[in-house]
Amino acid sequence: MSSLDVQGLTVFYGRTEALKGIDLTVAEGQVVCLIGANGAGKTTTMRALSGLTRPRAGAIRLDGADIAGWRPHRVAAAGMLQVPEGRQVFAELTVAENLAMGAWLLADRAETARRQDQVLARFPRLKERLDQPAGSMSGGEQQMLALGRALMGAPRLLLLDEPSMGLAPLFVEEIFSIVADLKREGTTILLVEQNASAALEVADYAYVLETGRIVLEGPAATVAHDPAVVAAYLGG
Amino acid sequence: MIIPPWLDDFLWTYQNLIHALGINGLLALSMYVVLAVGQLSLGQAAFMGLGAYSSALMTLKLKLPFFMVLPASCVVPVLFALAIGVPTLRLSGVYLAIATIGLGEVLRAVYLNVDYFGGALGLSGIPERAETWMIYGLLFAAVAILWLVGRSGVGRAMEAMREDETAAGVMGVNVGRYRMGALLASAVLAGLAGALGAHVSSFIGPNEYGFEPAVTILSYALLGGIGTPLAPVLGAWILTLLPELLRGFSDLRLVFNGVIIVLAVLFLPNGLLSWRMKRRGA
Amino acid sequence: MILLQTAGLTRRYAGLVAVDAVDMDIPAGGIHAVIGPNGAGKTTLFNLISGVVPPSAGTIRFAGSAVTSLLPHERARLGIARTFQNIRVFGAMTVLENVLTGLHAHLSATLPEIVARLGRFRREERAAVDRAKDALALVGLSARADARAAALSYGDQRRLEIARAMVAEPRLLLLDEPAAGMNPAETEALAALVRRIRGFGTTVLLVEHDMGFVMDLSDTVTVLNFGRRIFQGTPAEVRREPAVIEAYLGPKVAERLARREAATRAG
Amino acid sequence: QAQTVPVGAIEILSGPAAAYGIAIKGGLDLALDEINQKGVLGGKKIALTVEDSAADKNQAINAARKLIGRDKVVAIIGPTLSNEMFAVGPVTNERKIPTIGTSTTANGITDIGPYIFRTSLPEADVVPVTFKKAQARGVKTVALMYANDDAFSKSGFDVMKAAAEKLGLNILAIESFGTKDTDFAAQLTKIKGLKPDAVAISALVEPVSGVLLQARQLGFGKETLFIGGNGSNSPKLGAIAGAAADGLIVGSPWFIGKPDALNQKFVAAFKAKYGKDPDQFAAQAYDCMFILAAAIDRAGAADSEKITAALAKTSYTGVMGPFTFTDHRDPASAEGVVVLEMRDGKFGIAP
Amino acid sequence: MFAQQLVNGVLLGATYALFALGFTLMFGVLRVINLTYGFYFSAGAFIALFLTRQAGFGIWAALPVAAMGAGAVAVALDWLLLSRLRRVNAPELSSLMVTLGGVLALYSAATSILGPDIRRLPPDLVASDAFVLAGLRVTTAQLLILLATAVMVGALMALMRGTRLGLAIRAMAEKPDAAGLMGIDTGRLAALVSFISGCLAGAGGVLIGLNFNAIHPYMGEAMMLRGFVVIIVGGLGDIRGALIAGLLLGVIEVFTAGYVASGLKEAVAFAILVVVLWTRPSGLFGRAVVRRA
Ligand SMILES: Nc1ncnc2c1ncn2[C@@H]1O[C@H](COP(=O)(O)OP(=O)(O)OP(=O)(O)O)[C@@H](O)[C@H]1O
Ligand SMILES: Nc1ncnc2c1ncn2[C@@H]1O[C@H](COP(=O)(O)OP(=O)(O)OP(=O)(O)O)[C@@H](O)[C@H]1O
Ligand SMILES: [Mg+2]
Ligand SMILES: [Mg+2]
Repeated sequence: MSSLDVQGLTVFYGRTEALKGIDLTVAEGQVVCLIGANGAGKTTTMRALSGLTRPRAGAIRLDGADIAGWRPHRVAAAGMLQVPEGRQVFAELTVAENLAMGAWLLADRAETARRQDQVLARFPRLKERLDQPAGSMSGGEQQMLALGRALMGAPRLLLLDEPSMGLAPLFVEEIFSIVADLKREGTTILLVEQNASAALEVADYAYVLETGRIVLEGPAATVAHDPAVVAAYLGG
Repeated sequence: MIIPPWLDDFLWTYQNLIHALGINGLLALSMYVVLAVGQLSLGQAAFMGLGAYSSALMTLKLKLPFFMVLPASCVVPVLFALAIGVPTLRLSGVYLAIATIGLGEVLRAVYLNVDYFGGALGLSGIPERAETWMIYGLLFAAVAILWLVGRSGVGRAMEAMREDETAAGVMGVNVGRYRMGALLASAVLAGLAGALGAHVSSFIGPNEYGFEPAVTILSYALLGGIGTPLAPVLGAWILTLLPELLRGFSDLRLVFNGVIIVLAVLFLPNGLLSWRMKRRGA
Repeated sequence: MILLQTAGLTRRYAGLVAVDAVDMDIPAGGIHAVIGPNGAGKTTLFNLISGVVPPSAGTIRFAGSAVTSLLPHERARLGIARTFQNIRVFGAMTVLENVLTGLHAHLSATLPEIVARLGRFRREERAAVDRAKDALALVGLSARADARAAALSYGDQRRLEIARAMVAEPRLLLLDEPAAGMNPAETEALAALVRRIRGFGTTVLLVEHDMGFVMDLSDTVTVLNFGRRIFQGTPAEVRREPAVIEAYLGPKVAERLARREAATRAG
Repeated sequence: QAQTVPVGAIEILSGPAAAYGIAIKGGLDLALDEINQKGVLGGKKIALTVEDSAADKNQAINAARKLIGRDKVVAIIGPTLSNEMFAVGPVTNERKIPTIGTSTTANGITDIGPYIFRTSLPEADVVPVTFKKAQARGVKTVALMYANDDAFSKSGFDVMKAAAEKLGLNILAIESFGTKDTDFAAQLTKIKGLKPDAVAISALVEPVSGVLLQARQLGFGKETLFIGGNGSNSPKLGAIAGAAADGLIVGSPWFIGKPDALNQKFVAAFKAKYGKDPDQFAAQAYDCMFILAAAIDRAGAADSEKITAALAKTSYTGVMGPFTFTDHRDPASAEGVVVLEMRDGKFGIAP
Repeated sequence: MFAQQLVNGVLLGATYALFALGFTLMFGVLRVINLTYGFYFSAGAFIALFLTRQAGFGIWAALPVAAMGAGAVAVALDWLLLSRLRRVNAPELSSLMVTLGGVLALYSAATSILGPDIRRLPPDLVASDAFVLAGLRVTTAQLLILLATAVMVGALMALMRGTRLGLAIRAMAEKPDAAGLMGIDTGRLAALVSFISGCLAGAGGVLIGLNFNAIHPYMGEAMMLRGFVVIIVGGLGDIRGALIAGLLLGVIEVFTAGYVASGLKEAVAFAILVVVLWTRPSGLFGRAVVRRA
């Protein structure tokens, strides 16, 4: 179990300020949901947390240690894994190899095998296609693989950037049930989702991001009933 | 107009350098047009060699006047480009690079082994017919045309191809035709450069058009950048001038030359002139 | 009139059939959807129609003529445009230039005209820029016209793809998961946009997993599973079809769709 | 009035072929040390500017123009390679600057114009001497090998072929390779099958060494005589090829063990200054510097036209032996040519 | 004679393959066009030269030390020239340009420090006489090259296909960012690949220097073109392909020289290789990269 505490996180792309000092907390064992319109800065937040983008200012405390400016592999080693936007599977590696990459930090072979069984049980399609190069999979299949790959790494804190994108309705349900399961197992989760109503249902707490600023936060149930949120993000 | 003697002297001293700057500028552009459509074709040195040899032979053996030789010098490279283009342009990236370098090596062997081309002794006694104004006139024209075309729909299609050929095709870009067009333009520019080069230095040899020159020509465009047609020309100028500017360092000349290149790339990885031109003509 | 017709269209990959003998008739006009589970072959179908991938068997006719062996750019000229599920914008180009490439098939200035900057070239180019700006306004990206495409957020890149594909007002527009990465409010705006595009006389064929979007918008729905067409009909028929519920929708979604339909009819 | 006489040299000082230019520069500098002790034209010092050509045609031309236009040199020594001379010669000749090649042995060099000289004996004068020696040792059949991508080697080969034909030797095979090649097994295997009495090689010393090493590996024994061209006449041959080079014969106007006092003094001075043995390139350059200095003195002024005229009347005895120019500005006599044979890594007079 | 020519061809091909192995790891797998590769080759040879001439090492001691020394050179150069470009996600070809400048400086510096002359390893380092087997002649150095090539091919194939490390290298080559997210320290892994590649080049330099008895600063440079050809015709990153393409190139060159005309050996070799590419656009064993629409 892990907790995340972010203060004054500021990110610039060149001269444009994409994140204007946001504060955000993910308490141990919670699912926290981050919603916002296209271009609000959700992905930027996730990238800054995992070290893919260097923040200009601000503190990121993972279990108390300030990890701002750490390189991604150190962040991952500290137990925080990310399912990046746009899947980012290794196209030239096979499905099995992608999963093995997900378990890079897991030294224990037996544990790796056990996790792989779990992942393949959740996503039977991956099991059928273990030797297919990931790049030739369909969009949804790749999304499953990206998620499965992160699950292989036994994260204590998981950053999910639009995990349900491109998945068929049946699988969207599956994703949210996975999130619920993970939470039960004690994984802390920060979730970015466009399917906001479903996300708010599984989440404990929610933040609303607008052009690089947090404009609203509160318990998920409260946010879900905020009239402005309903109008802007949940689609009347 | 009376040219003051010091200027006359200056011009004589640096005449070859001034010519080389113009000619290498043309070569840089011949690299630029293929890089601009995302092709790593390294046949430029070979095309230059074809232009140089065919023009030199036209002058030496057929005694043709230069105003006929110069345009005709594009013909042979263009024919070669057409012939190799069809099978070769299916290749991409480094595979294409090696296939086109292969052309240069095969031609080198032909120059070396066929007596008509002078063998290892090359062709000497080529009259110096290329004038400075011709070189710079052609260079200016080439930059202007590439600039104007670059800012049109053709330029957009080229850049789109460079980024993603599949998507460009779906937008209606005839990818095959553009590849071929770029190769032909490249052959014309390199052929002209070859002919001009042969007619400013009185001697050409078979080793001037092989692997190393091919890489040098590529490096013009890489150092300068390919955002605009000026960038590769700038790259060519710097790489041509550097060894001359560094003559003072004698032994360590090429060491400094290399170090400067390294620093330039490290701090300007997108080329010395990294801005790109607007791709809209209105 | 039938705009697009596939007969026995098949695409095989080593060891699997991604699209399996699909016969499909898409009438001119209207909005048509293709749905199906992940990996059912929807994107592959689009790849076949747009010419990005050659078929293993079968034929494609478009507006009365066979296009099966045409290259993508030739089909683009005939009026087939598309967006990509895995976004493929030209990242280094500006947003406006991306949209301008969508008009490529419609530019006719020759090289001499371009170099001489003759009147026809200027007129054509000016008109193209105007059209591109209109398209950007329609998708709500006017403010970003001069930004590098790669600097857009995911959802904005998707909008850009749509603008780039529709700017030429093609006869057939293929949208592959246009609503992915958009929230429900944005999806509604997108639905309005697709209706407008239909208004231009463009026939829209779309793939989407957002069932609300599909059911509200489509005139007909084709369902694929394991590369085969398992059903075709109106949204209401699709929602009730047991095979579709079983393979794709799941009971919960089917029920939600039923409630929605009832609500719309009531409201 | 200037206190120095500006003279230029263009040599390959960098890149893969730098060894040649550096050897030449060594010879020039050594000669210059001696010359400048008393100076020319009544005490003026010769100021030698050596420019690098990096074996590149354009850089060689640029260097020549810079020497003439900026440094106002009255004469130029070099450039190193025949190919470079074909490009540089027309430029210096146009400006009427006497230009003396010390290592350019290809055919046609002095045809470039009346200001182009060379002190290196063309292969045409040396090779026949060597081949006669070979014939005297009973050679009747010969295989020829040469580097076909380099003007020097190719000219040398043309001369060898002519010499062999003239002497009535039977040419069994002609094989070529590239100057940068390291593998010659295919050609040698083919030649071995033909069992020639001799194998003559025209190439620079690096590939010649490689050919010899591989020939021994492929089982060529003492029964085959190896004949080298001008390129083989270098102490490097022994250093690289070692015992494999034993028995090779080569004709040369100069060799390190040449017994006359002048040469011995030169060799000793060179060793003292650079810590290594001089080669033929250094020796030729050494003599050339003296020849030029003497011509400047005789000209009576630092004037290119006068120096050119004086050069034509050169009569000088240096480490290479007695030297005069022909009317065509080539070395006049091949009298000094001796045939050397490699023994234990060193050249000595062939028995 | 035919048999001897075949042996000649195989031996020449083995030297090409030996040179190409580290190159295909760096260029083929990592997709970095690193022109300093040729320099590691001469670095290895010079280190061995120093060890054997000055420090009295035998070949078996000098070989691994020289290899590791070249590996260290490779790591240092990677750090100096390429690490920054990787960090800023520079365009692919900028690596080519920076290493082009790098080799220019390195070769020139090496020439002015070490001198331009060709050196050779002590002649008694390995037996220089040839073995005669059924009329065929092969030297110890040549056998060493064959052996080293075989061992390295085997080891590299095992590394790339059979180990986690190989997997991580391939993953990093494709998507460095995503590899970082999996917990891979991409900076260190890149250094490791450089090291391995440098070691392979260094060992190759020693053996080839030994075989051809010629060690000079530019010895690697002279092999670069062939190296490119071999790894590309073999299929980028395919080790087995590099081996086969190397042998093919060697045999074609030798047979052209032996039975057609020695002046045409490069021309014929290149022409055939171009034809190979025409028929197999991704090399003999290369797979076209899947990038789905
Ligand atoms: N590489 C980049 N360079 C410059 N600007 C960028 C870059 N990436 C993102 N931006 C800008 O930063 C802002 C936030 O983008 P971000 O990707 O974080 O949005 P998002 O909330 O994830 O949107 P979406 O829902 O569309 O994924 C946007 O305005 C975007 O244009
Ligand atoms: N190049 C290829 N090589 C191998 N298999 C492929 C290739 N392209 C597609 N496939 C397979 O064909 C099937 C159909 O893929 P397609 O992308 O058409 O599915 P889809 O219906 O678009 O799915 P999604 O809803 O997930 O996007 C998938 O199982 C995919 O793995
Ligand atoms: Mg995002
Ligand atoms: Mg799809």
